[in-house]
Amino acid sequence: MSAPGSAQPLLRLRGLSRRFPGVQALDNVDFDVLPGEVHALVGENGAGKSTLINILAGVLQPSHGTVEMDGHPIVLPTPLAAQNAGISVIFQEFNLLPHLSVAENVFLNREPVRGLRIDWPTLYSRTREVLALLDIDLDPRTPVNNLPVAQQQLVEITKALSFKSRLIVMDEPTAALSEREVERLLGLVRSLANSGAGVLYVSHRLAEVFQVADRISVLRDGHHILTAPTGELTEQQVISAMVGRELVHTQCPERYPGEMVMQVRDLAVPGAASGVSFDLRAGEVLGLAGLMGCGSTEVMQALFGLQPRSAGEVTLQGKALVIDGPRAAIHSGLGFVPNDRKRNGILPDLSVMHNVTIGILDRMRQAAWIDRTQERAVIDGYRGKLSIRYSNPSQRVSGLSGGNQQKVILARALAEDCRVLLLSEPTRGVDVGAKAEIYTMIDRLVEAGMAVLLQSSELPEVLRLANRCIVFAGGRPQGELSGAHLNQAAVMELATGLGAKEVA
Amino acid sequence: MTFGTTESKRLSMSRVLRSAQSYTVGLAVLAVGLVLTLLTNRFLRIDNVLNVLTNASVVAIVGLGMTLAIASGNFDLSVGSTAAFAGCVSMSLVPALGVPLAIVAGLVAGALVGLVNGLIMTELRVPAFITTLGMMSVVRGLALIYTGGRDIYLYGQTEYKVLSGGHLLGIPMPVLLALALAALLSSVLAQTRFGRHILAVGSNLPSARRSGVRTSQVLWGIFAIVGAAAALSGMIISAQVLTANGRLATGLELNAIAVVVVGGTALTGGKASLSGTLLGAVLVAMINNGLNLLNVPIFYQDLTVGLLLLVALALQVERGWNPLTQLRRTQ
Amino acid sequence: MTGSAQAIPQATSRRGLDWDVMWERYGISAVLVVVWAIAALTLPNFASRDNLLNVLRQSSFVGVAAVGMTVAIIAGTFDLSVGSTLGLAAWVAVAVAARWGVLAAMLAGVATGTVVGSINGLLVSRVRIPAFITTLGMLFIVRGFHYVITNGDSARFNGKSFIWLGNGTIAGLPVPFWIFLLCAALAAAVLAYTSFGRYVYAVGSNSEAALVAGVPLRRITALVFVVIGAFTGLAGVLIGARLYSAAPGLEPGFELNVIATVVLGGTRLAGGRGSMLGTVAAASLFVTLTNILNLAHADPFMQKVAVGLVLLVALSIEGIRQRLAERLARS
Amino acid sequence: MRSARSYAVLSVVLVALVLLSACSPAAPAPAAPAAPAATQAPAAPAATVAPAATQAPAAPAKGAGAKKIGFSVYDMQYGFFQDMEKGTREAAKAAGYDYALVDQKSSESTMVASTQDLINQGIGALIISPFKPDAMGPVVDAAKAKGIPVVVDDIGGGGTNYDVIVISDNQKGGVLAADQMDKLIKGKSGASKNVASITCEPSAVYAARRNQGFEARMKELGYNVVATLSGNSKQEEGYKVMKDILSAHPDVAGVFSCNDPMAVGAAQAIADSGKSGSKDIFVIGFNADEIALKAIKAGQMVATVQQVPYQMGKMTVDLATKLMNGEKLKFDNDQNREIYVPVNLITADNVDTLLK
Repeated sequence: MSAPGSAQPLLRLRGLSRRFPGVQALDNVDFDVLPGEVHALVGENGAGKSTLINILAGVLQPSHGTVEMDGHPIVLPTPLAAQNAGISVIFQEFNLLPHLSVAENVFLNREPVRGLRIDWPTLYSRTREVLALLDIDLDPRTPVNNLPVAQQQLVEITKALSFKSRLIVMDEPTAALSEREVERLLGLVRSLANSGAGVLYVSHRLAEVFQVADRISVLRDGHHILTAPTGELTEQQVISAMVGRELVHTQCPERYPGEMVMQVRDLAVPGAASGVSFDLRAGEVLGLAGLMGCGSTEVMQALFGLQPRSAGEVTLQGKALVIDGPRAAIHSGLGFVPNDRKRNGILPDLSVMHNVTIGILDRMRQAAWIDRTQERAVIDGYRGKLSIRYSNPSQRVSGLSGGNQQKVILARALAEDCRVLLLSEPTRGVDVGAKAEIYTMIDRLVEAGMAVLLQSSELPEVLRLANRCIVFAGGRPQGELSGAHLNQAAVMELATGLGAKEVA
Repeated sequence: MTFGTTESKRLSMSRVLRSAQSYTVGLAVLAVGLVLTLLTNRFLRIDNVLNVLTNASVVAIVGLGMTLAIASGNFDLSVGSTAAFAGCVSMSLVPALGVPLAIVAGLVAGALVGLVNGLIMTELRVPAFITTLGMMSVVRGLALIYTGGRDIYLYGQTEYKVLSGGHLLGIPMPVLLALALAALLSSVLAQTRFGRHILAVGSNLPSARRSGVRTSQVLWGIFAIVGAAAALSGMIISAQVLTANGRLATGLELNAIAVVVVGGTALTGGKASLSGTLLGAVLVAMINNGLNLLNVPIFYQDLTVGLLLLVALALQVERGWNPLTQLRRTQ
Repeated sequence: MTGSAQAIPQATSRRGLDWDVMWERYGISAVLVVVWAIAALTLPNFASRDNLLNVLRQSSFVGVAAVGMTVAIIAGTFDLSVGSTLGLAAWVAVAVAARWGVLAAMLAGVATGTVVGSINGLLVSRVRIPAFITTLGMLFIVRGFHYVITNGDSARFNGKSFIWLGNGTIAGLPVPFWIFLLCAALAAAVLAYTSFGRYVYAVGSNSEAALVAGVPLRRITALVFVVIGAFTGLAGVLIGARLYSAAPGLEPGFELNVIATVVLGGTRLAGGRGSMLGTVAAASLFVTLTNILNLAHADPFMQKVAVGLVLLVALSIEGIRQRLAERLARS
Repeated sequence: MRSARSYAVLSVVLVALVLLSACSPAAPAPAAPAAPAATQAPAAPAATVAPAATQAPAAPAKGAGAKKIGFSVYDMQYGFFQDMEKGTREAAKAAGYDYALVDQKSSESTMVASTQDLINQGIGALIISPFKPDAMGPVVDAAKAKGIPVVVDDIGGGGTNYDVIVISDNQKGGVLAADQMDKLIKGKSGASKNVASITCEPSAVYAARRNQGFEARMKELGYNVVATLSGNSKQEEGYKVMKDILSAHPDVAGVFSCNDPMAVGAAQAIADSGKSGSKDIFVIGFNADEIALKAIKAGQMVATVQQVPYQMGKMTVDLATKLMNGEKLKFDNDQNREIYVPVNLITADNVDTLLK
């Protein structure tokens, strides 16, 4: 690993502050990024990372303080200005235009033109060059909406690289990537740095951070807590700096499976998965692991009635389930935490309370009216159980942090007092603090006899929660692991080894 | 998964021009044409066909502009009023400026109205629907005030007729104009940055903005074009009757939107089928003409157009049960 | 449709909530009070009992339909067919009143609206045609149908109790206005305290999440259209009673007025947020405006402009406020 | 820069407002210089109109303080009603009344509401030219309740309790047009027996009588009415419909239109198909709007059935005066309290008497 060049910093933030009506998102933050350095920026959601990123991207303006490149203060009134200043940002949420091609997305707003017309040959050849740089094989002419998520993420990165920027900001770049793709990405980040660019690497995944970063800076509540070379820090130190307290636990506690709750036989989801069979017992967590696009996500959705099923039967506590939609699934005792909070999780305009009770309104009726005292009781109950942080239950849920929103959704599923809990990426985009809380919550539920089906693309998460795990590749279960056999190496072997065959 | 070269053609003009939808509309045109030919021997006579195409063109020209607006995820309800306003402005200026300049003036007037629409949307952040709804009534009022509610007419001023009466190889001017506009806009959409950015905006506005696309300017451009297109049909209409007044072209907006939708441009934005819009306009014009040829009372035209809309869209809805994908269509 | 409106950075839309909520809920009501105060002070006849009664009465017809439309828009959809439905329902009501009396007339009118609404609902939720197109199509179909069955002739009936429904007063206030308030109160209660209401907000806020959360999406969508159909039907009955008569082509542009009223009332066109109080105030505000312009002998053409401008200005306020908030945050 | 843009917007809005204030009815419409002919009102009443009612000089209202005359007009967008309003206004002013106007904007509920506004202003007499006579009930009742006399100007009475209606005989106008067309077609060798009839919007049932009169008479005279289509009272649709009629019946010999805008539109359609609306296919309109008179002069159409909105406006004011003074009126049809305004035919021969 090349030591950070001792040259003058590429980027320096001096007393950067940003106030929003009613909140100080950034308070007098300063640190710097050296050329040729991978500088990790970590912090819980709401710590101010995204505000800082948006300022560097020219989307937001600082209230106070300056951004310096090569020692010269610069202003970034627009995204364009940021690009011109040599800063490019890879946002966490996709920034792609589904109807346009890979090439158009990569060179959006910089399309080479001949006269008035776009110069397609040049556009495509340039795109191929950049893609080659990352040895990604994609047809530049492919419309992005024909690509799987992981590929789209790669397009995002390609786009950022195409700017030949000197500072590249990556916000959770690996959120949607499989282990293998993560490896490739990290290598790429490193080579970028070696080529002299500065990389500001923003992530929740400390493992990656420690693997790739030269230095780490921590934000908390808009304040700059520390900046230090990676070598001088331990994960625990960083975590406690982020959350301001100590955390423990990284491996799965002992589980005590009880009676059979759910049986799935030969489930098939058209175009996604087939031949899925498993049993699920009370008091256990069954993991569905696999790389992106391995079909496990669709299996979860199918079980909850969000995907058409072409074959297979599901029995819950002996009774055969006919699930023709989420409503039916809920009534028959399934609780579901969807994988994309923004898109099909929260109801942004509704209050915290209403988000929790939306699924059980029919149960709390007096005549035609909703029993609001009962409703209030429900939310107060979960506030304690799940330690959801909100100022008052009629506050709009869109005002909560990602972690708390996720808890609200979990509370919603539990409120339907389900027998089986289907968790799909339960901690995606959630900060470490909340993550840990959610894990302990799940542990408690399982001890109390809940049967949990966990689908996650974060291997550590599966290892932390699941006592058994079915590994998917190319839409088929590759095998089941448990006990001592349930470990990173074994899972990756099933997920990739066979997976490769399936794809080829 | 593999990405064959089948994708390669997707981005050429043909992607914009020949969307699968426009085939079905084309078939519908043929079918209706066949039926009408069987019902009345008058339908397929050349003069009537030209007549149908002319009527279609007047709506199509607005429709083409509207297609851009819808592709960008917006609407323009003010086109009817804009058409009237531009018609009045241009005709009133003929004595002073002469026909060519007067026509230019009309186009400018239309483009300005469109620009104001765009500005209100981007600067005051009013949704397009509301903006153009408000402007619909404002501009109609301005047109009436401008003319004092009276007719402006140019008997004996036959030059202006060029817009409606002109011919080239026997093809009426409105048809030529519609085709020219369609060709122009499709190459703009397929080949220019502005065109691609229209689709970008319609495809995902926030992303486009974050990627540095000047979304505001794009919207101004779109609505200026819509306004100019509306102005053009407004002037063609007033040329047809050699009269302009504030009452001109009421209800044009809904007809224009209807032909765009029948033509298969999705309301969700990001895609545009200009050829579909042309065919949609022809389809509607054929039906109205046919009913007139058969001396059917006008209110049956409402019925058929309504049914046509529903059938056309019902056909577009893809079958198969998948709640999540169905949502994006209905909501 | 509202693409252009989403120019709001996350930050501000999350924080300046209080202002949002205040303006959403009470903004228009405040404006109305101010306007009334000014009018009362400056216009001799405005404050007269008869005049105020006339204003309130007139606001009821658009108002009752707007109550239904508010529900639809909160659910993230809307209905363009209300104009045609209103005409048909009014006609049915008058025709029935002449034979079977007032109660039958009310039932028949509401039933008519409900039938149209159910058709809309089925087409949207089952056939899955986008609401905009479905209701646009129905606008044409219902109007056409109405002409076909009546040939354009109006139904007339001036039985005492029937015309009392449209022209009488209870406790000093016009009967239609009482009914309007009743409808608004009822709808407000349903929205706030029933699971249907809660589902409506959920669907409008994020339909996909609502589906996942177990909201019976299709049923709610369909029901929303039934509701607006029923209210529109009732509005039809009232207007029929008001006019002693009803004919096809009643109330041109009614649908757009109703939508404008709801949006002016602070209900978000994109769905998920809205208040019934605002709708009531907005309905009165529009009528007050025309009334003032009449009392002030304003040029009829200018009235069109004024109405449009009011809509634009009112809807700009939120956008302007956001810009100010951002500028403040910056400096 | 963004703020600069928002100022741009504001200024645009302001300009709009200024333009408005500049365009208040007092100021001349900006179009005037550009389209000189357009902004003149047709002057000079036709010599033929002189019912008893109009003779008596309008006596100013008795009692202290000028009374107010209120006029509720069908739709100021139409030249016909602009002329009617002008006549009413000028007569009212001449007789020393205050004058108030409301526009029904072609909507019956607006008609009722804004006429109510008028009544609430405390007028001495109501003159109304109803968009929908059938829906006039509430207005008339409200006026009666306040003891305000109601004078209906044209269109129809809708069986309501008005005091008097001044109406031009639509039916008869149609017949007049038919006879003229018959004469012209007879005079032309090789003309077919096919004629067409263009109606107003289907909801305008009173105007429809013009077409009924025309069609019935033509059938009597042995012609076949091959097409009866609506142009929604709009010029541009009159043009379209005529195009379709020409396609369906190239041999059509004459066309009668329910109003002049559509007639002019039809004439243009005929001209565009290389024929003449005065020689090949005889176009006859209704109203004697200025565009039509000009068209007749220009040889684009043969005739129009004249109504005299300006005169009718004057008459209604005189009648209102009489009613306010409690005088007895003399009706042409006592049962319906109707006073007929004769309709008469304007052709190239006498068009100049109307055009200055």
